[in-house]
Amino acid sequence: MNIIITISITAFVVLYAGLFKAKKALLPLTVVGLLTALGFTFSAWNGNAVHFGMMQTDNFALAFSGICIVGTLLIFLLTQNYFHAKSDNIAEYYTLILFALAGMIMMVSYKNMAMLFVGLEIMAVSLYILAGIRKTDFASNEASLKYFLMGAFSTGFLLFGITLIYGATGSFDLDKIQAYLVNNQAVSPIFYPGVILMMIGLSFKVGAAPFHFWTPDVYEGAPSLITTFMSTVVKTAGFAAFLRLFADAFAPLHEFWVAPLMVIVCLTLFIGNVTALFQKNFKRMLAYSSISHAGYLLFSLIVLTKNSGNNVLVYAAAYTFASIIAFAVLILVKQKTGSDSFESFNGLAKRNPLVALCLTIAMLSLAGIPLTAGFIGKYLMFLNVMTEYKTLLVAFAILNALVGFYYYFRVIVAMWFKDGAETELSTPSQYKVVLLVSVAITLVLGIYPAIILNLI
Amino acid sequence: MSTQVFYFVATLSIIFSLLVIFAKNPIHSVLYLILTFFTFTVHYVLLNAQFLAVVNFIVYMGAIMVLFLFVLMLLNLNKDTEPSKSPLIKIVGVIAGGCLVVTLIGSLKSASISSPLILKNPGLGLVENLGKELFGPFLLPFELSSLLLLAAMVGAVLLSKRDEVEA
Amino acid sequence: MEQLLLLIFLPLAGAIITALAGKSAKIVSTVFSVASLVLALVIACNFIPDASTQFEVNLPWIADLGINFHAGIDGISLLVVLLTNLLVPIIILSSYNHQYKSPAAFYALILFMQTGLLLVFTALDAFLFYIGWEAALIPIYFICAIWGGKDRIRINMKFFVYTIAGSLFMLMGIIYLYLQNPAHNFNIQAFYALNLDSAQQGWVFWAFFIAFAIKMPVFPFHTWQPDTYTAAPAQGTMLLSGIMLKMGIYGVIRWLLPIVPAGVHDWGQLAIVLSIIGIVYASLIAFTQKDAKRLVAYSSIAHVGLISAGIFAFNQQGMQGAMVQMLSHGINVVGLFFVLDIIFSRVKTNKIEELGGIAKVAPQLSIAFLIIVLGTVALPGTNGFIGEFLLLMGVYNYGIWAAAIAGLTIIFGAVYMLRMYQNVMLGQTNSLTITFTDIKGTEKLVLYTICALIIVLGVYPKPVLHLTEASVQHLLEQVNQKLNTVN
Amino acid sequence: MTIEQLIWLVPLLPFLGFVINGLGRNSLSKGLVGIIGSGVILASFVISLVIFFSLQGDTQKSHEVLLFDWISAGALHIPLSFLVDPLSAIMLLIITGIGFLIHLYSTSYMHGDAGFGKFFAYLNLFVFFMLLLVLGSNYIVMFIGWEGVGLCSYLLIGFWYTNSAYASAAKKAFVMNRIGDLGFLLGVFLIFNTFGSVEFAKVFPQAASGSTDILVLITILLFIGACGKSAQLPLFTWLPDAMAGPTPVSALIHAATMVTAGIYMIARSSVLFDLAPLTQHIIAIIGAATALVAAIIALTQTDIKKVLAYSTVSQLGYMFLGLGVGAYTGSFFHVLTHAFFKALLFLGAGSVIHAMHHEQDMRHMGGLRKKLPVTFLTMMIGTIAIAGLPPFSGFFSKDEILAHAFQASPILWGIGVLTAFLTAFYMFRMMFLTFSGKYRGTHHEESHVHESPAAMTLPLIILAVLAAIGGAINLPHVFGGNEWLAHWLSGAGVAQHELELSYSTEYSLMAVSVAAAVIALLYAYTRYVKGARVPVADEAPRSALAKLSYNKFYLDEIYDFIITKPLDALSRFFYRIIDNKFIDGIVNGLGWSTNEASKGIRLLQSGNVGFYIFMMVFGIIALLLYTFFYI
Amino acid sequence: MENLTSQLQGVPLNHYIYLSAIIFSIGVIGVLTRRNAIVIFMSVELMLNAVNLLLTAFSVHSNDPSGQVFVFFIMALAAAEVAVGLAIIVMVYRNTKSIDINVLNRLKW
Repeated sequence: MNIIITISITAFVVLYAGLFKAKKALLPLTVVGLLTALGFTFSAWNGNAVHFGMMQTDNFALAFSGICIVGTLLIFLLTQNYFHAKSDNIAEYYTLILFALAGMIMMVSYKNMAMLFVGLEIMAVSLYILAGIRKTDFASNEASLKYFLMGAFSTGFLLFGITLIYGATGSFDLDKIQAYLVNNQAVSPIFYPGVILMMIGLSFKVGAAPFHFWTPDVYEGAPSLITTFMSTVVKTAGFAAFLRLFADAFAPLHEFWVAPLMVIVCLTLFIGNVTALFQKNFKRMLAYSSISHAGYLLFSLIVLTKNSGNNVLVYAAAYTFASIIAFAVLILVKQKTGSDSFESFNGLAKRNPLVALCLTIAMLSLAGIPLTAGFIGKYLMFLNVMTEYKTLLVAFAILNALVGFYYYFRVIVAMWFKDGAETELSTPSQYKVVLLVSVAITLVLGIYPAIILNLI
Repeated sequence: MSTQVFYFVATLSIIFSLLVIFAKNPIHSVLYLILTFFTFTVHYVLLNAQFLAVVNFIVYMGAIMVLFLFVLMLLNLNKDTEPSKSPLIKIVGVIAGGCLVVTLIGSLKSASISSPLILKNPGLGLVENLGKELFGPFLLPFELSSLLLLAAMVGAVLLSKRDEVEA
Repeated sequence: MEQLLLLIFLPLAGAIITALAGKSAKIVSTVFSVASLVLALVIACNFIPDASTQFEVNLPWIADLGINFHAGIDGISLLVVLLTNLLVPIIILSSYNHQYKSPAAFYALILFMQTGLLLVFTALDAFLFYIGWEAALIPIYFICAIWGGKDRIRINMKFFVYTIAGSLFMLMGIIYLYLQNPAHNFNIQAFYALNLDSAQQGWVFWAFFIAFAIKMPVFPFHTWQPDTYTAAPAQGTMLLSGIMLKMGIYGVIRWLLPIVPAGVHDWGQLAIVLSIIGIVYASLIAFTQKDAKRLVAYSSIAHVGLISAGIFAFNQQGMQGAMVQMLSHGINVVGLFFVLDIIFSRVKTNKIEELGGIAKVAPQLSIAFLIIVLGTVALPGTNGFIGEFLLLMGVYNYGIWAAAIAGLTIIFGAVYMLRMYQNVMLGQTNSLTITFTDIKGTEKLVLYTICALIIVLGVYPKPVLHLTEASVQHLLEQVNQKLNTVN
Repeated sequence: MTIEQLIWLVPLLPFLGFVINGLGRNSLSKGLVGIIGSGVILASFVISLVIFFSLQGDTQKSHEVLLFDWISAGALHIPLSFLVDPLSAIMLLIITGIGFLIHLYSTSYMHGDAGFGKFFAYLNLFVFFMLLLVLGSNYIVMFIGWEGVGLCSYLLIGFWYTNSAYASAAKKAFVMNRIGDLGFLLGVFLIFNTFGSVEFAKVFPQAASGSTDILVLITILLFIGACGKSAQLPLFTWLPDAMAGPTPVSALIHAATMVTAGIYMIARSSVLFDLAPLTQHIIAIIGAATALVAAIIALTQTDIKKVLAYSTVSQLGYMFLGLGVGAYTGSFFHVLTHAFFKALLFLGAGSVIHAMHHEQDMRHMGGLRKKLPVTFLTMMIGTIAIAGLPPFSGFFSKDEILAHAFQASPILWGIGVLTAFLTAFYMFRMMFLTFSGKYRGTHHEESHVHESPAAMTLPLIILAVLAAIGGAINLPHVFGGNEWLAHWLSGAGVAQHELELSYSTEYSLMAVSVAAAVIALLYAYTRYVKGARVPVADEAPRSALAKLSYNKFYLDEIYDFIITKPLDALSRFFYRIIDNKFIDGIVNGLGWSTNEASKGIRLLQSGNVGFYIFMMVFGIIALLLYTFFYI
Repeated sequence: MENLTSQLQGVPLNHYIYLSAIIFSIGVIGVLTRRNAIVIFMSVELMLNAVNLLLTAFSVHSNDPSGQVFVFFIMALAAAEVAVGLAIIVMVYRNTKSIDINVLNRLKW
């Protein structure tokens, strides 16, 4: 509860600070606010408090909140020199990001579908705007409108699903829904379409095929920093919401919804990986790769174990920090070369070996190479599914992972093995901090994941 | 008499909503939409959800639809010149929608809830009742909706205002 | 136990220091690799040659997932550990006549790879094994792709994805075993004790075998290998052929045979057939290769085919032969590639037909090369003979026709190796080779060390055989016992 | 000093010679190299003599000396150990004795060569391996020597490696030997599998317990090994090519010692072969065929060393014929006598070549008798010996084989006699072409022809004496002899088969063979001395048989056509089609098709929101249908 | 009001579901067939209203006011969405002089 309040207040303060043209104070304010929120996250640990019957800050919620906050914090650090050059309305951007974060905190800790809905929409509305903040940039416009139209459309399905479930159970409360499922031998038939429709709505939010179409276009068109936010923190929150609903409330119906979920997972893996293969643009490739990661993340729902939540947490953490590195470097490269194609990475290792090393580690993590966090994440996902011996699924995922190596390595190849222009990137100090922190987290989680394995 | 009203209004809803999506001129669409929403208001009244009926009337028909009209006028789109999709796509769209209807209804058909609606508590949809609910259990989402609205506000201003720096 | 940890992590420490060493990376890495060799020798001296696992380390690592840092050394591991720690200094020394760009990275990667290899060879925890397996792959990928030759990016990508494809399926197998294991850990002993039915074992067999077969490589999983060897820098090729392919062989011995004996029983036949096809097939292809490096690459496939066949023949001779041959092949193939590297660094070509007459201008090189070639063609008195003799005997015990066909390797090997030797070293010098200078400095040191090893191991292989005998015997007994209980 | 204490010195000394000469090949003076090289062999010879005589006086005829455990794996234990028994003792004498003579000869013959030190190092190494071969107490140690001599043969044939034809000949020799070696190795495996050991002392006593089928298989495999090493059909073509090496090498390796290793091995394993009658038949037939074919080829050769090479093949065929008909002692006897006279002939030929400044074609010689009297005389003795004229050594050994052959099968005997006839003819042809008539080279060259120095003629003389009187060591009963060799070898377990022919039959057989030789001699004399015929050049028309003979039955071409070419073609096919196109094609095809799929699937992302929503709706419909109507 | 409520009696709940489903689908069809962003957006509103109606019906059926409260939230969302959506559309229109969604096709593949 404190977390949301802190974040909201920070948002307001930042907004007002913007009114008074206190540009320099914005980032410190935000960082202080987020750190405070993070502090509340820690202090609430193991508290398992229920707020107004609407929010439950159990460890699951807190862990995901923590990741979202840390991720957002890092992204804020990346704003150095990013917005300033383009616009006056930095305070508004900060505010919107913070609003979105507040929405996400609701998404990870909701206990009532009304909270889910409101949180989701706070986040979504903020993102529609953020995607379009490059007002004169056609790509940004296009991303914003596409995201908005499709988002609103998919919200309809989500709502329809919620309605049906409400119709069947008479409540929006997750505990009551679960109790209904547990207690009633004959579940009302309208419950089932409700589950499927909610699955569709949430799949859209996390960008799972065949509801992924917005992802590449929006990720590519949106400003890179916003893309970073969308593809990391937002995605994580989406999964937390997904998981909270399906792994918790709908768990008794697992046998019913696992079949369509499998279809979604397989499609997502396949389309994400295979399409990413042919991309020329690093950013767009990351978009497709985020689709494929959605596929792996959904593994945790295919077989529900007591570790499902934690597995998602580990995977999401790995994915978040690796992606932040990737986007941070992308922003730097784009600032220098004006392009986000693979070619603009050529010879980066010669000019900026440390940046290249960071990006390499990030790519290895995304690809799932041992000793990086990404491997532990993938491993947990595979392990999860293997507990029910779904070997064919794992084999399919492995084949897809192989495709993944190809495109993740393309940027490594470009950086290390190709010659490019001899211009050195200027790496602002905050970027250095972000890169180092993220690399450290990636490696520590890869080498000694024990610290995160039993959080939830 | 009792159920006929419902079916009559329902038919009107469907007809108007069809007109919304098939009207050539966007302005007509908006007007039909207003009519559709009006039928919904009637539904709410039939369901004894007076508060919703009022809100629907004011918010949707009043505010939202006017906003739509404003924008359409602002952008000067009140003509039949709107580019339309090729007939093929339209047909496919309609078929797809039809399929969705069939599928949705098919999935819901197995519903055994054919029990008629019986209003157990006549005061259910009254402001008093809803207010207790809204400021009771649903206080938190209600408060947090303010964030939603604020975000929308900030965003709308941000996006529609002409940016000096960029310009 | 401290010794083993030191053994594993000394190269890693070396890698880090080397990476920071800048210009003096060459020396620093040499010092660390030699120190590792000394340490390995100390361990070998303290090793009691029985079947037990010694220097065991078992530290909790990721306790929640049942993953421990569990490593130890028995005779079989010690052999490959020695090989690794012997070859790495040799390989580093062999690079002395190269001026690689960014040497710090180059040598650091070699040492990093050494740690990965040592993990693979000492791991007693399947997860640790897998980690080492991949940890060895990344550095070699970079070594080959940064310092490699023409078309290196595509070739190495293929190599990387190909090998990792196998290993991911192996990971699947490992997870499967983990889940089957009631204790829910990756302990190798627990895996040994599993009672899987033969269908399950069949699946696990394939999950592991493909990974190992790709690594070795066994026909028909070999097509990455000639390209990669050809395109890699000389030291990369040596690492790949000298040590890395032993990972596959070691994996078969340590993980495949004892865990799924019934799977081996059902499918080993096919593995032998593939191996034997590989011997003849690769040998035949080697006949007409124009590039010496590629020729040696194919010969390596043939040799490894024999090792694989010997292991799957599953008897003491075949197994011991595999042990000796792992060592011998490592030494010989490194020697061969080093000679080719010397030639390449002098005349910038490895095309057989462009060379000739080098023996006249570089007699010392020609003698060293001849000894290495003889070792490779398994002349009695060289290390290659001990291995191939035992392997062929092992295969023979499996089936006389198998041995007769596998034995073709000693004929074919002589044909292509001597053909290469003749065309490269003998005959008249040409305009290219007339200015060839004989070996000197570290080249001499490395080549003479290799030649000495070839002959010493050929004449007195007893220490090696003695080292592994108890472990091999124990392994065989263990597997046979398990096989009897399954049937 | 007991045998056990001495024996290891015998191989060690040559090895030391190899090491010293090898390391000091560039620093030591030629004289010193020669002294070391020859000296170590002489020392070995002396020790061998000591061993031989102490063995003679010993009641225990077989001594095993363990050096160390070499290989052990499971039930397999292979010690590096030596076996000294009458058979190996006598081989030691031949190897070191003849070896020493040839070393001595080489000090002079190779004096002008730049690779003098290397040459002696190789020769010493060869002697070392050869000693290892005969001393090994088991098949594997024997195999070390077996392959080791192959290596030395390779090195020495390719001694002048800058000539790529020579290098190819060396490679050919090695590879063909390897073919045999595979058979040998498989045979050894089978022995181990059957008898549980590869030690002679453990295998032979159990031989009778093995089933005949297995014994036949074992012996055939071993025989394949012998075929390679001892140049029998179909693996003999390397031996004539091996003449590319320096002539002393031809004498030592390709006449006296290495090529007889096959016979030695079979004699050593005679217990096994005796129990495998089928193998014996095969050996006899192949031996006879080789003898005949090689003799026919020898008829028309013009290169003096080639004639001797084919003669060697032919004589080896003879020996195998003997082995095949059970005349182990006879064959071994022939090994001895052949070592004397063939070494002599080769060294003589070397002397001629030396004198002719490395001219080997007999068509350019002639009339050398006066220029090279010692060479002529000694070579004549050798020729008479090989032709089988009494009382020279070849007569006795050849007739013992022929007698056994007759006992086994008159046809084999007939082939033997025919071969004997041909042998006598081509040998005398060679002698006459070389030494009689007029010199056929230029006058200038003629003036440079002179007799070789003493270091070369001395070995000739010694060998000539041995060739003349060597027959005495196994004088048959029919001449009142006591068959000393047979008795001696029986101490080594070499199977003995008494002749069951009457003396009169033996006499008449001898008469036939002697008559054949004499007729051949006379015919050669009339043809080449009286008729002064000189062989024609290659292009000139010949009869079909002569052509066949001159072109060695086209065997090299046939091998090239049926083995080398197809294998090379197969190699290219495997490489280009199977490996690159098919297997790698599948691997690359997977990548390619993924890439193509990527190209195709990304088109779904058309950029059109309407389309996206369409796809979403389709997805929703499909998912609902799948969920509610499929399952 | 009292007599209106009495008329409610008797309409089967199923029919509300069907009606909502139909209106919802009509909204979907609108989204599918139109190119004008504003009309598409209106179709989305149609979908939301269908949901609202259904929620109310369920709320009445189960005699639980929370459903109607939820409708309230949806309306709030609708308002917010309309504000943002129209702002976006206006912004796009400024740049492209069109609100045809087919113009938005630079980001693809």
